[in-house]
Amino acid sequence: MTECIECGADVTLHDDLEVGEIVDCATCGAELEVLGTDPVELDTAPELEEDWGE
Amino acid sequence: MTECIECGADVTLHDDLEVGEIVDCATCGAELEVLGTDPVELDTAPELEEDWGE
Amino acid sequence: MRAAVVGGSGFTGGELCRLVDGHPDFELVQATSREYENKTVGHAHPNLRHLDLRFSDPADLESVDVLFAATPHGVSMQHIDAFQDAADTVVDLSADFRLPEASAYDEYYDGHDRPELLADAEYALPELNRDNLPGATLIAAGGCNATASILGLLPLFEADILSGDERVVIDVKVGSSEGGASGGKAASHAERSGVVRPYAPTGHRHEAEISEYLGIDVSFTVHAVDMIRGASATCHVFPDSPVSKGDLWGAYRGSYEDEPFVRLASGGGGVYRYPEPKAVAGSNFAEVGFELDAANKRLVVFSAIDNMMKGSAGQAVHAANIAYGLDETAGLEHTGLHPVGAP
Amino acid sequence: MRAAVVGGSGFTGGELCRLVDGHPDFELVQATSREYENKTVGHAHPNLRHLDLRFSDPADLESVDVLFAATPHGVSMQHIDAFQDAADTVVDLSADFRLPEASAYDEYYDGHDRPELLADAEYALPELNRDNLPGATLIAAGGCNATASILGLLPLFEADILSGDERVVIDVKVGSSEGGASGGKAASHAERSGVVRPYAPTGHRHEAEISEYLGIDVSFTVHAVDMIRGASATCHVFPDSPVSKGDLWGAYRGSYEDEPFVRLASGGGGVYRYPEPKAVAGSNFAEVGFELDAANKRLVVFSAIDNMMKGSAGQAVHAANIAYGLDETAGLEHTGLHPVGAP
Amino acid sequence: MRAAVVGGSGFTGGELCRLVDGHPDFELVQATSREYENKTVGHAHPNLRHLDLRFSDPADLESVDVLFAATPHGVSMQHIDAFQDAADTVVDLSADFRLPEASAYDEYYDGHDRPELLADAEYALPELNRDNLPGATLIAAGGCNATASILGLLPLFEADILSGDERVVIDVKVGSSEGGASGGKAASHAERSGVVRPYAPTGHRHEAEISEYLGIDVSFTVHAVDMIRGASATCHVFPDSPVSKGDLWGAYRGSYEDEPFVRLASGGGGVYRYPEPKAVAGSNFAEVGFELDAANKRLVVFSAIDNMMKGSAGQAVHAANIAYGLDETAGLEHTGLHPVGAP
Amino acid sequence: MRAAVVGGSGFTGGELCRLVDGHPDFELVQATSREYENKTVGHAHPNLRHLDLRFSDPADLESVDVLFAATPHGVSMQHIDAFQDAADTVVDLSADFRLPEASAYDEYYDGHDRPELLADAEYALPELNRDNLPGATLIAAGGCNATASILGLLPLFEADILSGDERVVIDVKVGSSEGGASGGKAASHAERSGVVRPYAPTGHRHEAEISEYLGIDVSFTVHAVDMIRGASATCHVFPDSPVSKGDLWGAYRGSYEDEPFVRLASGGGGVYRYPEPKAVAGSNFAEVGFELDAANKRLVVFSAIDNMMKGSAGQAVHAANIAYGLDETAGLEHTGLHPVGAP
Ligand SMILES: NC(=O)c1ccc[n+]([C@@H]2O[C@H](COP(=O)([O-])OP(=O)(O)OC[C@H]3O[C@@H](n4cnc5c(N)ncnc54)[C@H](OP(=O)(O)O)[C@@H]3O)[C@@H](O)[C@H]2O)c1
Ligand SMILES: NC(=O)c1ccc[n+]([C@@H]2O[C@H](COP(=O)([O-])OP(=O)(O)OC[C@H]3O[C@@H](n4cnc5c(N)ncnc54)[C@H](OP(=O)(O)O)[C@@H]3O)[C@@H](O)[C@H]2O)c1
Ligand SMILES: NC(=O)c1ccc[n+]([C@@H]2O[C@H](COP(=O)([O-])OP(=O)(O)OC[C@H]3O[C@@H](n4cnc5c(N)ncnc54)[C@H](OP(=O)(O)O)[C@@H]3O)[C@@H](O)[C@H]2O)c1
Ligand SMILES: NC(=O)c1ccc[n+]([C@@H]2O[C@H](COP(=O)([O-])OP(=O)(O)OC[C@H]3O[C@@H](n4cnc5c(N)ncnc54)[C@H](OP(=O)(O)O)[C@@H]3O)[C@@H](O)[C@H]2O)c1
Ligand SMILES: [Zn+2]
Ligand SMILES: [Zn+2]
Repeated sequence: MTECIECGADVTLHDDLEVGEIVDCATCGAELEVLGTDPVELDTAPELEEDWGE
Repeated sequence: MTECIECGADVTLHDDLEVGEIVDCATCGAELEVLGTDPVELDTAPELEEDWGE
Repeated sequence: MRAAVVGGSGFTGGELCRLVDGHPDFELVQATSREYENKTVGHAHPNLRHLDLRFSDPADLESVDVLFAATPHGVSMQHIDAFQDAADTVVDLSADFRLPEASAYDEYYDGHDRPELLADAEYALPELNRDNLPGATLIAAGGCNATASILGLLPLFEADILSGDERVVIDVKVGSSEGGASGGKAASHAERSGVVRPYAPTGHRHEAEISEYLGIDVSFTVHAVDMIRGASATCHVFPDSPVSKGDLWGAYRGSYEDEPFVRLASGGGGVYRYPEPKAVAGSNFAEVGFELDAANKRLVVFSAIDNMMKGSAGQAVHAANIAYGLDETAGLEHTGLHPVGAP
Repeated sequence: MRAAVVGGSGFTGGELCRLVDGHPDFELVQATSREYENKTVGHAHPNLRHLDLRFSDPADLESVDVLFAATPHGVSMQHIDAFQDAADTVVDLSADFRLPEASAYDEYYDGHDRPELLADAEYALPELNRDNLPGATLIAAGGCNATASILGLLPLFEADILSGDERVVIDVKVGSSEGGASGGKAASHAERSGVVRPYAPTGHRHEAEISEYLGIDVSFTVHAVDMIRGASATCHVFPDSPVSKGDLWGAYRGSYEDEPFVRLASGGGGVYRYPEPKAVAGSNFAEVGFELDAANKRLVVFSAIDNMMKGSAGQAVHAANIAYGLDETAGLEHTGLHPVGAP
Repeated sequence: MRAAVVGGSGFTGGELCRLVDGHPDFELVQATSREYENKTVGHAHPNLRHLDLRFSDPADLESVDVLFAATPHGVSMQHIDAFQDAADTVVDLSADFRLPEASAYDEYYDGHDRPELLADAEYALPELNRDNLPGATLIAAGGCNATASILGLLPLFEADILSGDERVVIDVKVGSSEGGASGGKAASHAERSGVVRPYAPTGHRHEAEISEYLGIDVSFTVHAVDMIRGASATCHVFPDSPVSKGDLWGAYRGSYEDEPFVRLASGGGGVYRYPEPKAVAGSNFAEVGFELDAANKRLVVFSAIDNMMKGSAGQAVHAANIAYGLDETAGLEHTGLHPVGAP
Repeated sequence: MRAAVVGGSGFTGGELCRLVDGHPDFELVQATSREYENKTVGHAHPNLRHLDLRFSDPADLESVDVLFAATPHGVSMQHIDAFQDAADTVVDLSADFRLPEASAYDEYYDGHDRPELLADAEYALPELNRDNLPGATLIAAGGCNATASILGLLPLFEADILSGDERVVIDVKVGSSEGGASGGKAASHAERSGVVRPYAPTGHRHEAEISEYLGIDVSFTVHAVDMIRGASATCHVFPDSPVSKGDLWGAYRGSYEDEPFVRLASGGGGVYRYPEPKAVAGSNFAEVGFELDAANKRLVVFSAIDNMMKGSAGQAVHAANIAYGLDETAGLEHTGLHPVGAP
């Protein structure tokens, strides 16, 4: 269990987590990059700014 | 003016037509490949079978 | 020329008001409604808010050149004398004058009040009956589902691919404007949205028109689908002798190449390969196309129209143009939109 | 437990029949309709064709444990004695018992017949009033637009980000089922499809509930859009002091983390980033989320529910579960569908 | 029992995740996606945001009891060994194991990689093949259009009204979820909304299934219409000998009276008289009904399903229930909604 | 006059082709597309199947009088020299020349390649900038959401009801054609149907135009809803001093009474009481209306346009008409349809 740095909720992570993987927070949906695994350290992933058109 | 080999309608073509170009017939929509330009010769283009899903 | 629309507050009546108002040779002098008497036309039809005209009572008809009647079945046959007193030419959008024989009204409708007038009436569909329209004074616009069906099958008869004894299944899909402005529970948005609803499984009245004008009995089924405008007829045809794609192209080009309001669409590439209502919505075009199913000795013919236009008001104006010797496309130039939703 | 649905042929009544029938602890013993008396429930609600139950007259109420009333405003206050004679617990879906003060009925409705009962009634929304529901015998399910709005704003009050003096604009978009089964011209498929139609520009009655339960006056505007189920409230909020995203997450997680029927959706990736009715349609979930507009010192809060469920029938069953000490989610397990259209 | 969904990010895969998660006897232990690996299932399917599960790579299959494969045609035949290593029972939703003869794959598809396994596979449709499902270890869920068509016609064969030599036209209308989650220009909202679009005029692959399981060649045409879920088949049938309505009721009641997921709807009153997708959307029900067109010696049979449920994921779970001897309706209790839009 | 459309295969480009083709003073001599080079215009736009024109490469521009550029943001600023070499007048539909200050492009977009040209450009919206359009050679059509918003608020500034310091919330609802023809997962029919989806909760780029041309900062939020064409802006306005309905009518009639393409709709009877996209779909009309919420010291202003017309292609043609001294309404006579769906 690790805290999401965006919303503070607990993020469930799988066992074989690797540095560099991107996971999303189940509460806020933020994309989180795994910076370290022992202890687990997460940072906001550089978001691909998706253009929803206009 | 050339006849479409699919539907027989006249196909208007541009002046600088080149061999290998693909044009569509305005009447039947068939994709036509330019085989020769003098005289103009057209053949059905090998159609990309598009899967509309199921 | 002066024109009036009886039943101007209804769906097809609103379209007639719009078309007449935008027509280079017609002037809209009257639109009737009992329910909305004295209200502006824009009250019922928001797209016509800029029109400076109020609905009047159908009992007080102005004297005009052409009167379009867009009233429910039965009204025109009852008021035809008043209509003909008021106008030189009457174009009726109901079924009241579509069939030449009174007996057909006994069989498919509730009889006819004025059978002696049936012989005077001309069926409006120009692709079928253009030659008889010039000078006509009583014109009956075709039913929308019948129009779609006839336009799809006509070339097969003209090219002798069908003779009238064959088996033909017509599976029609229509939008909600076909039911007119009056509503009802089944027509509510919540109940009618997103449907594929068999609404006339068998015995639809338009069978009479198809049978009359093509000389063939058809197996006819109509489904309501989620669009407002549009009628799409899929005709499954089993000809007695094999036909080739070339035969079919010959037939359809032969019948429609010079028609100003018919476009052929049969395969080809892109998103819109076959006729569909979206491609003609808002316009007076019909799209017609076909495909060959050699394995089943079947032709599939697709035909799509906007029921408010080619299927009623547009067909009526087209026929009036021919009756008066005007340019056929006058007032009917709008080509439809792209992209467009469920128009 | 035995349950009855008065107004069972209507839209929310049909949902109540469905939910009660599928509930592990309830048994549906009666559904009333005057119009469809003796017809099967499936006649009105095709999804319930397999139910072996016929509508009966609301004048002949069975003795039950819980009676759900899904009748138009005014009916419950008139028949409340009969309802309470027939049932231990009455859950009313109309506005008749939502507001504690008779004066509010004078202002927003046409007065109240039985003001003395208002004090007995509990507002059903568990996220707001869970503590008072156990043992309640008269429960008033909230209005659908009020429910969406209150769920969006509540955490801001619970976390003292709003105090009640601030300016709040609520721009609501709703589907056609909100209008009930009765129809009318504006509700017809042809007129109602594809709209963004301001239907209550100002002065909507649900302002009374929001004001009562949150203690704030709101600028409230409701638009009809092209969906059948769903109410979506966009609250534009201007707090007096600056707040951070962290404050907001704290507030919303604080209020809703343990709520079984509230999901947070605020940004993130994919197609569904913020609350929207499609994501909750058919379920009793509410989705709530927010975004910060620092440049304009504004918060935008989004809240989406299915008006047939969290906005009426689902909320009613949820409250009944709590009133009887049952599992809160009993009978409300359906999570909604994906993909789904305009459900 | 432990269950995995391969292709869990797709449309039918999402439905399988939902059904498995809500199933009393199954536990969802894995959902695969290459594109969304490590993302929560709720990222792709907003209705499943509450699930605490992330997509994993299909190359790392967990050991489970039952594996549902919801992958495009060709994937299962390629990975079948891995699937069978991971699971006792494989339920495949693609066409890969639907047809017993390799030659049919040569004719309708691009051949088959593992023809020797075809004999092991059972077609999932319980109404057709219930007896062979208990204990089955390789189950092939039927195609959605084929399922609708077969359910419509099956009683006519079981009651010897059809023998297989007759002419049958099947005119199908389907929603956009049939195309899966992948999209493309023709599938965009702007191009796909409001259509009646012939998308498979002739030669649709599902002809193979119908022909295989009913023993009749059919004239098959599929139209895309404006709904998301739903497949509706209208079968125009010309039997050799006259039949009565009584014969038909006998046939349809005989085949379906005891079926938990088939409802008959043939006439009657109200808004929903015949089968339509709205009435079954979100549920595993099929509706089947018919009408007699004596004048044309025709039967019209209507059949409606939700392609995501009875037409794929629901049928798969139903078959798995039977394979394992569970209650047939376990996990499939949701009855659909009313009102509902284009779900 | 000869006209070319660069980006002719896109959504606004298709509308420009249609409008130019139907324009009495323009002749469509070129439409470009790289993807569809050599294909007929009807391949991309089925409503233009009757046009005898093929797409050509944008690198080979014909010499014309007026060139309409309907390309994505950034393309025109890059190719402006080529455009101006080919044409006397360039009308650009992208954002590239809408804002007079280069700094605004740094803030809201990705900077500007040709800032020196910004001073030459005129904003196309005639209701705002008519006086500067005659003779203009570089014209920038406004953004669709900005156009709707500006048209709603402009009279309040012209009548000094607003000065620019007030709080204004703009809640916009738009159709799917706003996203252009390119598609993507969120734009698929299955995901995009029936939505009320917050797609730009805060920070939408059109804020820059509104701020530039009205001199006010606005709180702007955009929702995607289920229509194809249409943008509807609801402006919640809190003026410093009380205003009366008479003041408002004075302001709106003052600004728009003589405008050929603005209709006022504020209350009244019938189905269509306030502005809504359906009432203007397919036409170049804007509808504007308002309501007073005295209790909350609020005005609610509604504004509705067709984003393909008044919001882009129609506005561009309107401005070109003025630039060339033609009749303002030339080529823009179509008044829209009734009934109409989600057009
Ligand atoms: N909708 C279609 O797609 C379509 C296609 C082809 C043909 N048609 C035919 O066109 C006709 C009109 O259809 P619609 O869909 O436009 O119907 P509608 O929307 O219901 O309109 C009917 C109009 O007739 C008027 N009316 C009714 N009874 C009348 C009476 N006794 N005397 C005078 N006016 C009367 C109504 O106005 P007041 O009651 O206010 O007077 C209304 O304006 C029908 O015959 C229909 O079969 C319709
Ligand atoms: N629709 C929503 O989204 C929603 C949301 C929240 C709350 N509500 C509230 O829920 C209530 C029901 O709404 P609805 O949308 O379901 O309405 P509806 O579809 O119009 O149904 C009303 C039901 O009440 C019955 N009814 C009407 N008058 C009655 C009377 N005098 N005595 C007994 N039964 C009567 C009707 O059946 P018969 O006439 O056949 O007896 C019908 O079954 C309303 O108070 C509404 O405000 C609705
Ligand atoms: N849609 C219907 O109505 C329907 C009805 C009956 C049957 N079916 C059948 O059900 C199957 C799935 O259809 P759908 O509509 O759900 O399709 P879909 O939405 O396109 O989903 C396909 C799924 O398969 C995965 N996938 C694709 N290629 C794969 C590969 N090589 N290995 C592993 N996973 C792969 C995809 O995820 P990743 O690419 O991320 O791994 C995705 O999760 C098809 O065979 C279809 O014919 C569909
Ligand atoms: N859609 C609206 O409601 C709306 C409203 C107001 C303003 N606008 C603006 O209008 C412009 C067009 O929008 P749209 O919705 O019509 O977009 P669209 O449907 O995506 O069409 C874009 C067109 O530009 C062409 N194109 C793309 N890149 C090009 C390049 N580098 N050089 C030449 N041609 C190129 C494309 O064709 P090929 O790639 O085949 O060449 C296509 O024809 C955009 O700037 C948009 O912001 C749109
Ligand atoms: Zn988080
Ligand atoms: Zn051709």
